[in-house]
Amino acid sequence: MRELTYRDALNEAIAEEMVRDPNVFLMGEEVGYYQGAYKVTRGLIEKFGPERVIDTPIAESGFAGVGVGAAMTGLRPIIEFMTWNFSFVAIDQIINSAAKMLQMSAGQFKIPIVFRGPNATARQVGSQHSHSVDAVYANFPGLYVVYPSTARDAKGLLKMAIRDDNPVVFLEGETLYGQKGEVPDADADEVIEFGKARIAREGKDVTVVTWGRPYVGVLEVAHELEAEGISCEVIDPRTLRPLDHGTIIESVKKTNRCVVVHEHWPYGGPGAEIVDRVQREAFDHLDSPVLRATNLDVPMPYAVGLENEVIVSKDRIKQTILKSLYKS
Amino acid sequence: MRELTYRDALNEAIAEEMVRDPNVFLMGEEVGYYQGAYKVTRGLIEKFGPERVIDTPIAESGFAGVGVGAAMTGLRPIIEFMTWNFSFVAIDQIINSAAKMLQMSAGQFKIPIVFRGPNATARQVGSQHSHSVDAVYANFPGLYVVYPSTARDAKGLLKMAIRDDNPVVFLEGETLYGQKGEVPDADADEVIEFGKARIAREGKDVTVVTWGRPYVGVLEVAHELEAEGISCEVIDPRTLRPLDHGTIIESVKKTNRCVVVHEHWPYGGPGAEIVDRVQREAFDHLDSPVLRATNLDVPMPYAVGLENEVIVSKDRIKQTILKSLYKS
Amino acid sequence: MSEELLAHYRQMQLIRRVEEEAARAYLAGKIGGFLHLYIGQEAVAVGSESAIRKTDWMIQTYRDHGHALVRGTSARAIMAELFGKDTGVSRGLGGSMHMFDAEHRFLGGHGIVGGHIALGSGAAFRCKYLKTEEVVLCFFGDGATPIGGFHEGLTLAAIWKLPIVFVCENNHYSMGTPMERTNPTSDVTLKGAGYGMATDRFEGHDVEVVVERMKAAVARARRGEGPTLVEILTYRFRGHSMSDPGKYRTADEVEEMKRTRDPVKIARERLLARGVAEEALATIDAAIEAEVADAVAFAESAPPATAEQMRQTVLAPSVAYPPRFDGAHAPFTVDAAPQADAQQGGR
Amino acid sequence: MSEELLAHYRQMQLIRRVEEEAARAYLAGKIGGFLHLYIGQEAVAVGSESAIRKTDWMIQTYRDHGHALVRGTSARAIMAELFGKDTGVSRGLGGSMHMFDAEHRFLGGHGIVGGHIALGSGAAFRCKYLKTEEVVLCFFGDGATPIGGFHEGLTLAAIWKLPIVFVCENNHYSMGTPMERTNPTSDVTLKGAGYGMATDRFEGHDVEVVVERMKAAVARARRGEGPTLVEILTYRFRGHSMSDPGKYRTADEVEEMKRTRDPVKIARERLLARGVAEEALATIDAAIEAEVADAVAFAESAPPATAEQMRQTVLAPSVAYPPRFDGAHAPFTVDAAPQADAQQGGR
Ligand SMILES: Cc1ncc(C[n+]2csc(CCOP(=O)(O)OP(=O)(O)O)c2C)c(N)n1
Ligand SMILES: Cc1ncc(C[n+]2csc(CCOP(=O)(O)OP(=O)(O)O)c2C)c(N)n1
Ligand SMILES: [Mg+2]
Ligand SMILES: [Mg+2]
Repeated sequence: MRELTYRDALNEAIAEEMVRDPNVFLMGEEVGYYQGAYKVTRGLIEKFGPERVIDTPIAESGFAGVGVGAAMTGLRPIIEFMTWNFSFVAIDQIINSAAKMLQMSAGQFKIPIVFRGPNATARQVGSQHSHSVDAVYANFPGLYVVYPSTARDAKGLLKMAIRDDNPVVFLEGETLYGQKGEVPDADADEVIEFGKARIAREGKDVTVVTWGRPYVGVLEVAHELEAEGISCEVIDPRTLRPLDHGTIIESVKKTNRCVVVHEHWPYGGPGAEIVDRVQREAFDHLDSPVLRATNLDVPMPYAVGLENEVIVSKDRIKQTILKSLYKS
Repeated sequence: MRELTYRDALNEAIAEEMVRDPNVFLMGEEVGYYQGAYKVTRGLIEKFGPERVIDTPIAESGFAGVGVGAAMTGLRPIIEFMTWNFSFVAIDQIINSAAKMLQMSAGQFKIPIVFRGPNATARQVGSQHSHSVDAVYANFPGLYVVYPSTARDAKGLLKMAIRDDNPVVFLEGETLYGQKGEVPDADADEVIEFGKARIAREGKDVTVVTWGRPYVGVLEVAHELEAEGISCEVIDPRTLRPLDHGTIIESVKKTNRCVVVHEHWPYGGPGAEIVDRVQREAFDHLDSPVLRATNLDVPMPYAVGLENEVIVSKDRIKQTILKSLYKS
Repeated sequence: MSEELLAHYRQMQLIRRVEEEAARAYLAGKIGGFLHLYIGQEAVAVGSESAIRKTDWMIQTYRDHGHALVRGTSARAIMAELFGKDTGVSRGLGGSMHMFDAEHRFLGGHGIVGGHIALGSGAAFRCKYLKTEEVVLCFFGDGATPIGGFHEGLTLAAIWKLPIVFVCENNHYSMGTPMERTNPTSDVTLKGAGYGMATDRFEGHDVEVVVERMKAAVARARRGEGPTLVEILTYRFRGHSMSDPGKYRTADEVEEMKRTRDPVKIARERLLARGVAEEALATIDAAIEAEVADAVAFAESAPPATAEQMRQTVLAPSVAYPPRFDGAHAPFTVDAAPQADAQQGGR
Repeated sequence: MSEELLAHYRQMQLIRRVEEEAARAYLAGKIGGFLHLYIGQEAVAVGSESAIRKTDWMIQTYRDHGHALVRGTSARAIMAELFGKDTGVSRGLGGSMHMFDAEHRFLGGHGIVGGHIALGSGAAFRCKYLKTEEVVLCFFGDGATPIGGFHEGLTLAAIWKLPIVFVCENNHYSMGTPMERTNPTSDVTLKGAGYGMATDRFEGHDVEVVVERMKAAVARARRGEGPTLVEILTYRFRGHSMSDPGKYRTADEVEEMKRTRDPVKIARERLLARGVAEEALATIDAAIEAEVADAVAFAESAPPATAEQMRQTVLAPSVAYPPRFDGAHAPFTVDAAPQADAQQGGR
């Protein structure tokens, strides 16, 4: 296997699927001539031409809606939001058009569309540009919500998203783009199914569920804790809707403890949903309450020192794990 | 005390606060000459004139933004969404302008604004018109999210919302408008603080937390279960953000069981958040897992029979309570 | 000429009678939710359909019974939908506001004002992308022009020169609010210049006028010359929906409009003037009565919408992870177990 | 006449030098996140400020340093904000994109394209509601005109005849995309007709032209005649933000614009032509150098933004339920306990 960045893995997934199916096209702000604001779409306009790699004006609601209309009539759009922060002006199209269409039309109109782009804090870009939107979108039936944490998952899940016949909210960690990881060769054509969590590290003392950027920190903490004699099982759900709680619950039945870590405000969302399911399905197995390590519950400040306080840190992760083990 | 409908209680709250403070104004579609799509604003344009009761075009993002701009500069707008379903085209203004402004400006610009309107299923209005938006908005710091279940709370909480200096997402149960309840006289000027749950019914066997329309069903079920020798303590959080989990946890420490009931999809949201806090704070007191009774996880269908299946029913509430008591 | 007008008369009369019966059924409690009638505006849908091909596309707001009918949806399928039945055009899942008919290239039936306009542009994008010769007609009300979705939908269609005609059915009111309080100008087509878009504007009570004028706009789209913004002045004879008391306009105003601008009446009188016999019209009317009565009977006796269909349409089956329906969270089945066909990695 | 131009020169030069130093600090890692420079467009902000009163209001996008400076925010407060310091104009919480200055009636600094336009209309609504004589200037880029927020903000201001001037700073690019690929027409003011709105359109490199033309639009607003849509043609000499490699335009194009349309240079040459002495300008320049150096030193040594301020501004204190900050959910304090002053039922 090769090493690729998360960014290039995504780029490959798009390119391969565009070769595979001429009905797949890509649309968004600066995705073409500018090569993508975050360079995920680098080189694609040269490969596929401006008919299939389409620069849009700043009109997220408009081009998200264009994507849905194109999907209703047989195309397979990939809609890039320059960042997910800007999806709030288009959210009605995602929720009321994309997610509802199949049901409202009794199955007549499928919406094979991928909405994708960078998610969560980019660092010091302030409160309007630092959202993690997983809690918002995971709430809605009719959508898949996917959030890869590694380059390999990024590629395999994006290929799945493009091939799937349903609307997919595809969240890319903005600070993960430069992370490198092993990715199978292109001819392996690896497609990763939705709804299957991945055990990133086996362990026996505590189950830690995490996704997105904190995935990196959790693995580091797990490594550090190993030296202290604490063995963490790390699980990455990969898709937040549907949520493969089965894998999580099996793990908790073994470890008897669970910590959920996410780069997001604490209230509700997939974090709380995981807690809900774990305490319900593994109630008799839990030796301590399920805990969460999250961002602080404040709009994101600009100053770097404060931002570091707000974002879920390795230290916060570690303390929360220790607390779950009654070791702090 | 008088009996008033939930609708008229809201109407009184607005009228009284508009008398009290000339900077309070009301804006929305059909709020004036048409007397309100759901008649909550009946008579107000006659009382306060078209300068303070303002009919808008269909431009939710625009008039929500106008409200925020007016609030920044010293007015106190009440923005009506004809229903909360239509807030999705305006959500960026609520999240990125209203909720962030105070923080971004380091406290220089307060946003004393109330966004209000009917929420949740109206009956047979289909998938685009049947949202309960509590899970979405409760996620965001910088907002209050308020959801009264009775006429008295509707009035007292709305008066609080209008007087508060922060943006308030005020959710009114669309099918609660006609419900009657006791409301103190106007000169009592009752204002109900945010963040204080109300114990609607005392009991000792199980704590049932609920808000919005299911509140009515839960009280009926509690009454029925009493005959079967089961005593339910019913708690209405009244504000979902902040959430008065203290009152809930005290109750659970007494009853040792907890069920959360809400008219909303199951994934995440205040429902899961309550579960999270209860299992964390009352872990050693729980005799069974915290359970939830919710709507089914599907877009709302039109046909009445299916809609009845989807919406959380009295039967589902009852079965869930029994399950929590290991009686089913 | 009379031949075509006869056909149009037939369609307009069918729309009207279907909706009158729907209103009756609504009052009898057999139809629920919102019911927005198109009565008074029939010439717009009928004339527009006549200007396009069956392979073209249409998309509309919640006021969609007429548009579905002209596209080819049967009165039975519409009435059954309103009754919430499994034989409805959206199998009882959509209801009045969400009629969808893929076979007849009717893209629905949408409830969020302005929300479907960009969808229309998207369908037109697809026609251009696939180099078909098809065009899209996208309808909306006067009340939709202030919302962002209108602006963005038109802007994108204009930039990309998409084959679409935007039809503003200006019936002078959005719910209870007259146009002059919700629009900065009384002429919607003044917006055309800002989009660099061709425009047209005319009264739409005479179906023959609608056909002619719409043909010009459709031809422009088909020639690849881009979208047209057409404003058609019309009037709804009923309330916004069944619950609208209609106090915002006088009975005189409505009566005057019915007297002078009823598209069904105008077509009928013209046919008679052109020498079509009363009996010919009576025959048509009788056939329509039978069709409508049959539709109601069909809807009454049809089986109700099914939970199975509801569950199967939350997510398309090609990648079939059964979604969770356990509102009570019990019994709790692991929802991530993939079905056999999903093992292949998605189609 | 020279007196006023001198003052304008001074302001434009100050904006430029503040931003040049900010760019340097950014490259040195002392400023983070996004930094969008206004260099090349200074005449617009300076000329516009000169056309209004201190009691009027201004609102702008993320490209906001120049606008804050002309309103009256000190170079120190701006530089400290960029450095994330407690003495910054937004106390280090806002950063480059979110400068706010209530004292100087500067309504910020907004990051969502189009999002602040309706806010400007809202401030104008307030001026009308309170019957003040104040007006609002609302700035945005050429890239903002396709978005719904633009359309709705302008529509509402037009219907209600609000005292506001909408200023489109057309610098020909939105990020890497030239205007002709994102707008259906190259002339933004063509949209005015659709809003029934007065318009004006001119080149904005000459600050004296900006002052005169803006005065007309402001006077219209102040007279209660409603909003004007003004398009000012301008150019940014730097990239969209610090991370923009700028490959979408040629070096020649940028050099040519700098040579012929640099507002600072134009003002300087005009002053010299009007007989102002080189030394007088040198004195001004030196004072600006000192001011900028002082601002940087001030920012460097200022105390960092504080967690206390951050926590206190999640919710306004009048109804002070301390919000939860327990990201780790531990230690867990009951967040609903009202503080003493909240007991009174909210002010
Ligand atoms: C975004 C949004 N806001 C509000 C509504 C509620 N609503 C439904 S129809 C309507 C009036 C629309 O009027 P118009 O566009 O003129 O169409 P008409 O009903 O006259 O056909 C309103 C306000 C909605 N459906 N969507
Ligand atoms: C809704 C939204 N979409 C995308 C962005 C990302 N973005 C920031 S600035 C910008 C370009 C804006 O160009 P223009 O309006 O011309 O202003 P200029 O930068 O030229 O001053 C884009 C796409 C955003 N901030 N908001
Ligand atoms: Mg209308
Ligand atoms: Mg620009």
